[in-house]
Amino acid sequence: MTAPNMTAAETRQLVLDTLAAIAPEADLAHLPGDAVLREELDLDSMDFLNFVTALHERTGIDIPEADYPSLSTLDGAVAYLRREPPGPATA
Amino acid sequence: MNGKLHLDHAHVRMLLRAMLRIRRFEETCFELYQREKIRGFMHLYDGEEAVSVGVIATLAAEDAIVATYREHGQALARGIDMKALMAELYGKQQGVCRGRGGSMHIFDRTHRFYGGNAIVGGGLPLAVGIAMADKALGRNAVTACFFGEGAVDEGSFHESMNLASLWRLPVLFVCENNRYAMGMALDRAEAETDIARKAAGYRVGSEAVDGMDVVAVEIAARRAVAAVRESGAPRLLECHTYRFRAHSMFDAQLYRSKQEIETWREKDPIRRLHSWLAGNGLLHADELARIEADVAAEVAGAVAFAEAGEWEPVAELERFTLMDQVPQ
Amino acid sequence: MSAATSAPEPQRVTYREACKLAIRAAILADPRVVLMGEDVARYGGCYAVTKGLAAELGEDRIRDTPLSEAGFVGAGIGAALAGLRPIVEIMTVNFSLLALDQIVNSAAAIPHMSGGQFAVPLVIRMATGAGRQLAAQHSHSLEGWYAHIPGLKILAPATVEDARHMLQPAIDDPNPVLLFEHVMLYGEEGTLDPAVTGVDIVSARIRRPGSDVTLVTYGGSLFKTLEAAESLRQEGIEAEVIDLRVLRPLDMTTILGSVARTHRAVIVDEGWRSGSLSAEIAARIGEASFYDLDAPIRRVCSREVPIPYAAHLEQAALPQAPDIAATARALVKGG
Amino acid sequence: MTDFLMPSLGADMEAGTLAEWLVKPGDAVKRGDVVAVVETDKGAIEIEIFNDGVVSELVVPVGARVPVGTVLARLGDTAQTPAPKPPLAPAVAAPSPPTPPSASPPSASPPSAPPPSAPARPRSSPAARRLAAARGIDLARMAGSGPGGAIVLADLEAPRPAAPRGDLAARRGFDPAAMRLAIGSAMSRSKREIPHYYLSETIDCTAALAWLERRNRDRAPPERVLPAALFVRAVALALAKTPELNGYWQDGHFQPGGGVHIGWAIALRGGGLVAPAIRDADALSVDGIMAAMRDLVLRARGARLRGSELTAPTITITSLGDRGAEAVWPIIYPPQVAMVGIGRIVTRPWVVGGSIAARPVVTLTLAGDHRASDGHLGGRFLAEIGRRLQEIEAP
Repeated sequence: MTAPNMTAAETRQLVLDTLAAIAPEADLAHLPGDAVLREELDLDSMDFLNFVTALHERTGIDIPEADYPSLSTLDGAVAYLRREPPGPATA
Repeated sequence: MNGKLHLDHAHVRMLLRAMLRIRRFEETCFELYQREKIRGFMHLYDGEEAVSVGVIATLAAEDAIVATYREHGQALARGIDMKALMAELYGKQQGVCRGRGGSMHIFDRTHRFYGGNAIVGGGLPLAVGIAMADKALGRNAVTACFFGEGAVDEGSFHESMNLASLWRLPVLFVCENNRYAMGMALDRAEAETDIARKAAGYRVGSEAVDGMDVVAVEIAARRAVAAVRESGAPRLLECHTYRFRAHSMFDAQLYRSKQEIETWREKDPIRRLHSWLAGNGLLHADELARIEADVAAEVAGAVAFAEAGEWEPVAELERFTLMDQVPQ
Repeated sequence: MSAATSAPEPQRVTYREACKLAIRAAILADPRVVLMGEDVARYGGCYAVTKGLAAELGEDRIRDTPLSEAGFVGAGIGAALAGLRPIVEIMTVNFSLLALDQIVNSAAAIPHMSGGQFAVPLVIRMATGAGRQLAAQHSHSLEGWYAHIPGLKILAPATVEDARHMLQPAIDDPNPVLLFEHVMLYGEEGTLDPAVTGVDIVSARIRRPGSDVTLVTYGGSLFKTLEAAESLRQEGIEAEVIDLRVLRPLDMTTILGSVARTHRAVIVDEGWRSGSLSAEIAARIGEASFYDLDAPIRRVCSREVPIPYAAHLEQAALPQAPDIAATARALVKGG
Repeated sequence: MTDFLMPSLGADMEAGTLAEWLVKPGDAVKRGDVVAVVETDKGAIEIEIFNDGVVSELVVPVGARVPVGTVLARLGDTAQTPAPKPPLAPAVAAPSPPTPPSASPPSASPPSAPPPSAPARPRSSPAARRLAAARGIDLARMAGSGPGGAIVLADLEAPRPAAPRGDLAARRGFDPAAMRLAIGSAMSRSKREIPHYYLSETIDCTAALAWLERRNRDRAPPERVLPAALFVRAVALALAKTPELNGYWQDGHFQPGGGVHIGWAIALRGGGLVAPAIRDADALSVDGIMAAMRDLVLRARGARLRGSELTAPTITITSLGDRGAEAVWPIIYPPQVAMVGIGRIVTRPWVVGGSIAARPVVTLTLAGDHRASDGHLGGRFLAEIGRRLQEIEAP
C-alpha cells in the first residue's frame, strides 16, 4: 500500500509508528502536528535518516535529501507522503 | 399415681392395638426391605413390643424418651405418625427426619423423642442431660431411656447411672434385655448378669419384669415412673424380652438355636395378651379382626404415603448441618 | 446480680481472668447457662479459670462432675437438647477423647440427623497445646481433628479480648461450639478495651498487616508468629499475620485476600502436620488461589512425636519463632 | 566441560547482572553465539560464547548480580550431545487378525516409543506463569530467583521498557543512574590517570559535502551516507599511518591495537552513551562504515549490543552531528590512548586562494595520552585526517 492510497489518518498513523520505532520512549499521542520533530523528539542526523529510510521502505516513496525540510514536522510529513506519487519500488 | 393399673376394656384393647401396630408395621418393613424400598441397617422389634408399649403407656406428654437404633416400637408407641415414620424409612422428604435419619435415627420434637441413637450406650448420657435440664427448668418430666443389655458393657451406662443418681435426676432407665448384643450373649459379656443388681452399685432402685407380658411391664413401669416423678431420683427397670427375628436384616443367627427361638415364640406378647383377653371375655373375635383391619389399613396408608413422598432436593443436602437457630 | 454485673471489669487482665469474666458474665446474664466439668467448682478449675465462681454463683451453676467425660459431655448435650445453655469444661483436649463419641456422634450429628428438629446449643471449653512440660497425655493440639467435623464450630481465642468476648456468641450460637484455650496463654496479660463489648465468631483477623508473605496461625502460636514477623521486619520483609480465631468454619475470604496480596503463605499450626488443619488450609489456598501463588505454600507444625516431657525436647517439638521466620524468609528471598 | 564466565566488558566493570538467558540446558551452541544478556553499568549487553558445546547447566539465575569471572553456565562437549536414541517403534503394520488373549503379562505388548523427552519445564510460580502468559513472555528463556531457583513475580516485574514496540524495546533497557555512575567513574579515572593533551584543526568540508551530495542524490534513503561516515573513514585511514594512537595503555606501556577498531560514541535516548566498535574500519568503504554505524545505532538503542563490541575499540570517535556544538575536547576512554572529536559542520568565512569565502568547515579535535604519544604526532594525525577529507574524490 502506498501513502496516496491511504487515508490521512492511516498515513498519520504510519508516520507515528515509524517515529515510535525510533523514539520508543516518546509520548507520541500528544505530539503537536507542527512541532519540529528533530527538536521535539531529539532526533540526530542518524535518527532522521532512519526515519526517512523507514518511511521510504513502507511507502516506496523516494525522499530526496532536498525534500528533508518538508518532513520536519508531523503534519509536513503526512502531507508530503500524500502528495507524492508512488515510487518505482511499489510499481 | 399409685401404680395400680385399671385394666378397663378400652385400655387393654389399646395395648393390643399398639403392639399389633408395631408388629404389622415391621412385617411390612421386612418385606419392603427385601424389595429394596428400605435400605441401610434396620433392626426389627418383633417380640419386644410389650416393652415399649407397656412403658410408654405410663408416660405423660411432657416426658421425654431416648431410644436406641431398634426404636420403631418406641416411636409408634409414643404416637409418632406412622406415615412420617415409614417415609423416613424410605428416605423421603416427608419422613420424620426428612430422610436424614432412617431406621436407626428417629427423632420427633413434638413428642420429645430424642432418637434413635445407634451408638450402643450413647443415649444414656443424653438422657441424664435431658433430665438435668428438665429439673433445672422446673419441668415435672421423666426421661425414659431405653437401651439394650449390651449397653451395660459400655462405660457410658455406668457413668450415666452414677451421674443420674449423684445429681438425683428423673431418669427411668429401661433395659430391654433381649439376651443378645448382636450375637453376644449376656453371660458371655458380663460377669454379673443380673442387671437390676448393677443399679444397686449406684444406689439406683431397680426392678426386673417379664418383658413378654405387656400388663406386667406396664404395672412395673407405672410404679417406677411414679417413684421417679415423686422422688426426682432415677430408677432402672429391666425387661426380660426376646427378639424373634435376627439382629438386623443381615444376620445368619449362628449364635442361637431355632429351638430357643421357638421356645420364646410361645411367649409372644401379642398372642399372650390376646389369649388372656379372649379367655377372660374382654375381647370379641370380630373385635380383633376389626383392629387387624384398621392396622392393615394404617400400614397400607403409610406405605402409600411413603411411596408418594418426594426426595429431599440435593440442594438441601447440607441444610441442618449448622443450625440457624434453636427450634422452639 | 445487677450490682455484680454493673461493676466495671478491669482493663488489664490475664487471659485466665478474661475467661473467668466471660463465664461469670454469661451465667449472670442467662439462667439457662451452667458450667460443668471436673474440679471447676470447689477446686477452682485445673487452670484456675473458675476459681471463686462457685462460691459466688452456686454449685448448681458451677457444677463439679465426676471423672466421666463421656457421661458429663453427653449430659451437656442432652441438657442443650432440652433447653439449657451448658458450658462444659474438659480439663484438656487429650481427655476429650473419652467424650469423642458424644461430641462427634451426638452433638455434631443430631441436628442434621433429626432433620433440623433439634439443635445442640452447647459450648465445650478445653485446654490445648504444649509448653508446660505436661508430656504426651496433656499437651496435644487436637483442635484440628475437631475442625474436621461438620456440625461443630471450633474457636481458638488467642488474645485476652477474644478470651473475654468469644464465649457469649458461642453460647448464643445454636450449634455445638468447641472453644480451645491454649495452656501457655492463661498467664498472658493484655488490655481489654472497654469500648469493645463483643466480638464475632465468624472471621479471622489480620493481627499485623504486611505485603510480602502471609503467616496464618491461631491460638498459642499467634504470639510466636508475631515475634517472627517482627524479626522479619528488621530484614525488610513485611509479613502479614492472620489470626484464624475460628478454625471451623474457616474464614477463607480473609486468608485468600491476603494471599492475593502477598502471593506467599506460611501456615503455623501447633498440631501435627499429617492430616492437619494446616494441610486443609494449604489445600484450600492451592485450590482457590493457585495462580496467585509466587512460591510454594509452607507449613510450620509440631514435630510428629507425642509431646515429650523434657523441656528441651518439648521446645524442639513445637513451632518456634525462628522456625517461622526462617520458613517465611526462604519463601521471600528464595534459596 | 567448559565454564562460561561473566565476562569483563570494560576495565571498569566489576560485576554484571544476568538479565536474560537466551539458551537453556540441552541447547547446542557454537563459538560466537549470543547466549545471554547481561546488564552492566553501561546497559544490557548481549554476551557471546567462545566455545562450541552443549549447555549443560545454567548456574546463575536471571536477576542475579555476580562479579566478573563468575561461572554463569557450564558447557558439555558437543560429542556428548546425541541423546540416547529411543528404541525404534515398530513400523505400523497392516491390520492383522485379532490375536487370542494370551496369558503373557502386559509388558509383552509391543514396545512403544517413549515420548520424546520434553524440554525441561522451567520452575516457575503459578503467579509468574499467569503474568508471563498475560505478557507473552517465554519462561523457558528465563531463570528464576525464587525458592529453588523458580521464576517468581519479581523476575517478571523487573524494570523493562514500557509499552513494548517491535524488536527494539522487547529487550531490557539499562539503568540510567547506573550508567551515569559508570561514565562518571570511568571519566574520573581517565582525568586522574591520563595526562591529556589536546589539539584541534578546522577543516574545509566543501569538497567532502559536494561529493556526498552527488553520491546521495540518486540513492534511495537506505543507501545514503552521512558526513560522519566520511569522518570515521578519514580517521581510520589516518590511524593506519599513526599506529601510536591506536591501542591501549596497559601495565605501564603502550600496546598497539590488533586492527583499527573505532569506537563510535552513541548517545542513548534518555541519557548515557555507549561506544561500540566498528571493526577493522580502515578496511571498510564509506558505505561499509555507514552500514556499520547504522547497525550499531539501532542495536545500541535496542540494548542489543554484544559484549565484544564494547571491549574491542582501539580508539573512540565522538561526532556531535548537525545539532551539536562546534567543537569538543573529549576525555579518553581508558585504556585507550586517544580520542577524536568531530564538531558540527558550520559555515564560516574562509580564506580560499587569498580571498574570503563562505565555506562549510568542521573542527576536529584530538585528545592524546601523553604517556603514549606527543603533540607532534597528534598534529600529524589531524593533518592526515584533513588531507583525507580533501581527497574525498578517491575514497
